[in-house]
Amino acid sequence: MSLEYLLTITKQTEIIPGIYELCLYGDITQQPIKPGQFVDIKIPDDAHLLRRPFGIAHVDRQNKTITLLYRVVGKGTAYLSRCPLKTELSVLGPLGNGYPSDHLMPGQNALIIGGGTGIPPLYELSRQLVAKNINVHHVFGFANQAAIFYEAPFRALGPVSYATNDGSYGYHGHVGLLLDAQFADAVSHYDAVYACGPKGLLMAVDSRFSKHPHAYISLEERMACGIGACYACVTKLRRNPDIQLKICDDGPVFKTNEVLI
Amino acid sequence: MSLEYLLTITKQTEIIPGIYELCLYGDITQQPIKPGQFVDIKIPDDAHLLRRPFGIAHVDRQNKTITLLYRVVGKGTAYLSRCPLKTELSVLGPLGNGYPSDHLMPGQNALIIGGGTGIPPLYELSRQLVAKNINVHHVFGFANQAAIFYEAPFRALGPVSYATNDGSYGYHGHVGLLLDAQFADAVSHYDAVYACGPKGLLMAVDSRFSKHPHAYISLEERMACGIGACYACVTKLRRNPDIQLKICDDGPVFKTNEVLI
Amino acid sequence: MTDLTISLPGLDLKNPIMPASGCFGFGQEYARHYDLNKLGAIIIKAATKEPRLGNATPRVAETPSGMLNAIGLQNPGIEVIMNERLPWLATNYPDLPVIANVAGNTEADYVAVCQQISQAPNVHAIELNISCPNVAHGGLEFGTSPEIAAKLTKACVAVSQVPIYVKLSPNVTDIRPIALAVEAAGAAGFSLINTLVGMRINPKTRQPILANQTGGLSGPAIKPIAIRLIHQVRSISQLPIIGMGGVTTAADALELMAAGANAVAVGTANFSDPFACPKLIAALPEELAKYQLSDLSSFDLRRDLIHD
Amino acid sequence: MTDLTISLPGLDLKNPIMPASGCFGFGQEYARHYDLNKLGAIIIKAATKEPRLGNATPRVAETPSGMLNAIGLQNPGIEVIMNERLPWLATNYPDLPVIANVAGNTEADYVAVCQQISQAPNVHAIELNISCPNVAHGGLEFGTSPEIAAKLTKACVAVSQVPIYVKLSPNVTDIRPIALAVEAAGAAGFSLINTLVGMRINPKTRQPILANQTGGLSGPAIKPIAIRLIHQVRSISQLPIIGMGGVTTAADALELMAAGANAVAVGTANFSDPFACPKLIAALPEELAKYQLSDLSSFDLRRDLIHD
Ligand SMILES: Cc1cc2nc3c(=O)[nH]c(=O)nc-3n(C[C@H](O)[C@H](O)[C@H](O)COP(=O)(O)OP(=O)(O)OC[C@H]3O[C@@H](n4cnc5c(N)ncnc54)[C@H](O)[C@@H]3O)c2cc1C
Ligand SMILES: Cc1cc2nc3c(=O)[nH]c(=O)nc-3n(C[C@H](O)[C@H](O)[C@H](O)COP(=O)(O)OP(=O)(O)OC[C@H]3O[C@@H](n4cnc5c(N)ncnc54)[C@H](O)[C@@H]3O)c2cc1C
Ligand SMILES: Cc1cc2nc3c(=O)[nH]c(=O)nc-3n(C[C@H](O)[C@H](O)[C@H](O)COP(=O)(O)O)c2cc1C
Ligand SMILES: Cc1cc2nc3c(=O)[nH]c(=O)nc-3n(C[C@H](O)[C@H](O)[C@H](O)COP(=O)(O)O)c2cc1C
Ligand code: FES
Ligand code: FES
Repeated sequence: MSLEYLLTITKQTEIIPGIYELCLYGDITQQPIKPGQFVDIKIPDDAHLLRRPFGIAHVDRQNKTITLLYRVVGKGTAYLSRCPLKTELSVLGPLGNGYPSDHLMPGQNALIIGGGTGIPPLYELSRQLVAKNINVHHVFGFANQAAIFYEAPFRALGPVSYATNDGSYGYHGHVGLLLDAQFADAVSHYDAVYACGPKGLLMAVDSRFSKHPHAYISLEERMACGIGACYACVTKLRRNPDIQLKICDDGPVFKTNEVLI
Repeated sequence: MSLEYLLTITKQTEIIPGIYELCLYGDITQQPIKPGQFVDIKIPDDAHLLRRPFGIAHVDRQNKTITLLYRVVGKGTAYLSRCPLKTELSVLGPLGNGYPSDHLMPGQNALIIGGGTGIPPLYELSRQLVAKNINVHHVFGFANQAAIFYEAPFRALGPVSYATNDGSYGYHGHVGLLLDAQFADAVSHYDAVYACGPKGLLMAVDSRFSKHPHAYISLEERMACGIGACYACVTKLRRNPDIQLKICDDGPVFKTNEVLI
Repeated sequence: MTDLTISLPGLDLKNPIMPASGCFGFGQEYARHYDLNKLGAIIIKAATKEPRLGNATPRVAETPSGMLNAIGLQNPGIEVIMNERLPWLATNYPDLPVIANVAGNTEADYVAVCQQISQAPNVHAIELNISCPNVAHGGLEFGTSPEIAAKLTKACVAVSQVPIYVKLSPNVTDIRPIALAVEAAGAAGFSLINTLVGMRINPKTRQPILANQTGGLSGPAIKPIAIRLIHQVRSISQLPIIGMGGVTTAADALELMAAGANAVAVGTANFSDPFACPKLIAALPEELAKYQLSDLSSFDLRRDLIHD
Repeated sequence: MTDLTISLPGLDLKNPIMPASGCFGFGQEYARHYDLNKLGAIIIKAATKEPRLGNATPRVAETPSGMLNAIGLQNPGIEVIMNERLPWLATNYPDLPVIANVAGNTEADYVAVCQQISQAPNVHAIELNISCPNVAHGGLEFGTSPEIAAKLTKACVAVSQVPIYVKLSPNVTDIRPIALAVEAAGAAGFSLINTLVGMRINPKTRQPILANQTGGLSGPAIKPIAIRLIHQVRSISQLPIIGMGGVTTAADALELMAAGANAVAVGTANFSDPFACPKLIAALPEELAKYQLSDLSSFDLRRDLIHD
């Protein structure tokens, strides 16, 4: 099982201002890839040493491509967005542990909660759940309507409830309030809950589903090695803060109530 | 008159192992460019701060291209050699002063002496002299036959005498010895002498043509600004070593016997 | 309209950006390529009492995201600077404030040059270079001991007609006692950082690339060290700081200002891009707008922001 | 066949390349991806008396050609290291020499850990970390004063079963007196350099990016500083030096060796490329061949080559 792949950019599109869809072709798809796992990409400029972690939004085994969705936030993603087609990228992955879903049976229900650039890995997750005949409901939070991306692909998989901070689309308010307002019975109704997004969203999910036996959140942290060796990306266990887990290696997916966010 | 141009790579060929011919397209050719002037190229990688200076081997005004010939010696030239077609490069130039040739009249004789990667600017020089109906004779030194490049283009302009260190082609020995052996009357025979190449070659030319009224050598030095502001590339005047000239700005071409090499 | 003006002792600037000493000569070369009036100010190449030839070549080498230089303070000497270089600037750029960088072998040298150069009408401030790593004498020694640095500062302040910003060295175990001593000696502000001492070796000859063996490391590579030192000095002093070290973009300039710098000098970036300064100045309003700011005043809150 | 072996006190190595402390954990993670037997040795993460949780996150930030880290010496403590980590290495890589990096709050801590860890059968040497910039106590203080550094070294040498290489700090005005003091105290060699203190600021919040505010700067950005310091220490001492700082390629490794290093550790490069060490080792013969060398012995001429 290899760790590093040279993947070729076969498609790169700015799907909404500042958000890019990036397709990478190569042998990485010959490995099992679980939704929620991530890749760590070397920006092809010597001045940038640290790799950039991104969730895997879509795995297409037939065409040997993976798709990433990323926002340009700093120098590395800006550089990536300017890389032309055919650029070869050194990619580590798949890294970390994905979202557990083996316990789900066809016909059961899953709630997928995301926000902003936490959404990408949830797309592959949703696809795989739907393929297993799980009913998927999505709850997504965005700053405003203009920030929403991948609406149609998600709607094709199941209903999507949106919350926007400014009320420009869907529910007016953040995801936590939307959950309170419209998903009061979610804990019992859903056989699995999956979340990825900004800290506030993760805290809302963590507390609301703290006792749910199959509720999972995916964390982000600044990383160096990406494989568990450097201790850059640690998080403390809730039941014993003297024990630290590594987000890159023990995560990025954790059970609710497991770690201190 | 602009200083910085964005030029596009339209051709890049490894003409012999380790030596590249690079064609750059853009507005720089709308300026007057004298043979012996150089360009200073930003390597398009943030880790490389200093620009790389290269002589201009050919100016094609009609096609708006300049041609450079360069050897891969370190990280910057290695990077450059991997840049694909259509890459845009930030290029400063033309910089420095070229070889003076206004005094030459049609039918007069010029001797062009070069070695290794000192040869590129001499090609444009030779072309322009031949266009003015000057008779040009070339004397070139190389390590061995395999290192020789641009033989046919130069032969098309006038006779070429080669010296190789190992005797594998032409005269066996360095250029200074070849000059002694076969160009004993050069000082009086040639109306202009032009040289560019390694330090040993320049010293040989500088001493042999120290009194020639129109003998010129082109120097190399590590540079930072390329435009005369930082004092990185100084050389001392022979007649008064307390006076320093800047190779980038006062040179790179100097009269023989003018500076301490 | 974004207001980029800043006001510091001796320096009322239309924007906080200036080329750093030694990276811009006396302005003449860059003036061939753009209007120097775009600059907030200009820090000229070091002036010494006598003309200096500097070190042997090679004088520069590249390093990852940085460069080494060992120019060795080559300059035409105070007479030529007073009689030719400064008048040239005064004639062509009468409104451009000049900061004169002063260096010397001995305290007497420094004092003589400060006295003389501070009388030039367009010299608004002095940057006292007690931190040049590339000369055998009068470079680093003056900058590594609080006592010597303070004594020199005091002597120069006594004779100068203009405020003195002391340029501190990053090559020290603790910069704070030096900064405090220099402040007590009457400095109007600080300028930091000068270069870090570095070396490159040619693997073929196994000899240093620079003729001077060591050189001063500058460029983006040292930016995090500059930020740390600016932050450290800001945490113990309220004096104005001209910050420098690896600044290339408007974001870099604001990062140094967030660390505690009041103005920002740009050195090595001029070599990568001769238009680095005007480009940076032009980009500042948009960069500030990213944070909903329309002037630099919020950076004056820095005393509250910095806890050390 | 190129001969890459080197022989230093405690360390007979098949090649001079080893991962640097803190950049390779205790080997287990990288061992999932390649055979650690390719390495000359392995320097393990700092060991302290008690387990340490380290600093708050964020712990790393990127800088141009470099990175800042403020891990804060997180480690499971000497007991777990002795009982689990070292035995794991001994079982899986019985022929891999281990260099144990030791840190502490107090001299007594250091002494206790050195005594204990030097008894592990696969620990061939100790790297005494008196230069960690990222902890409140027992970091830099031990490394900036010649007297304190010497006293600590002496105490550790007295109890250790294996040679001690003292890891010096680059954050000092003059490294030479510290190196000499440590040599006189019985160190078997030096390890240099540790990271330089740096900072990055988030321009949005105008607060440091790292929770710890400052962090240690590593990576190619610091390579010229490492070369200068290795060269400086080599010019005053004949003790072996394990050099490190920004090494990424075989050419970098040879450049440090030309400066005076006998072996070379690779830190940050492991993050950019997890296969950095084996790739570098594989490239060494070809790199030496460029200079018509088939072993590392010509680098032993370095005493003749270095004039300071
Ligand atoms: C497991 C994981 C999955 C992720 N998946 C996605 C995704 O699918 N789509 C997406 O747009 N973003 C994702 N992110 C965030 C993404 O990694 C950062 O936005 C990106 O690294 C920023 O790089 P930059 O060079 O543009 O920013 P810079 O600020 O220039 O980066 C500087 C350094 O900080 C790190 N950094 C900055 N922001 C973050 C962050 N939020 N998380 C981790 N490191 C950061 C960078 O990796 C780099 O090392 C993910 C992060 C993690 C940890
Ligand atoms: C006026 C002038 C004209 C030149 N014309 C040509 C040409 O036409 N063809 C050609 O092949 N080469 C030419 N050179 C040499 C060319 O500039 C260097 O080979 C090139 O800069 C090496 O870059 P690198 O990144 O590969 O080497 P590195 O060693 O990685 O470069 C590191 C630094 O050293 C500088 N450097 C290294 N060698 C030289 C050198 N010989 N001269 C100046 N700076 C150097 C680089 O510019 C860079 O700043 C010329 C040099 C000068 C000064
Ligand atoms: C080529 C060169 C010459 C320099 N000459 C001087 C000088 O004469 N006086 C001085 O105080 N600093 C000098 N410096 C230091 C710069 O002014 C500045 O402090 C340092 O380079 C850090 O800024 P930077 O990273 O933006 O270059 C010089 C720097 C370089 C690169
Ligand atoms: C993430 C990280 C953790 C480190 N931890 C330690 C440590 O525990 N002990 C130590 O002596 N040095 C530590 N270092 C310093 C390295 O061992 C090395 O001295 C330094 O990083 C320079 O080498 P490099 O540029 O190759 O990384 C650490 C460096 C990094 C980047
Ligand atoms: S990034 Fe190194 S342990 Fe997670
Ligand atoms: S390179 Fe700056 S003066 Fe010549």
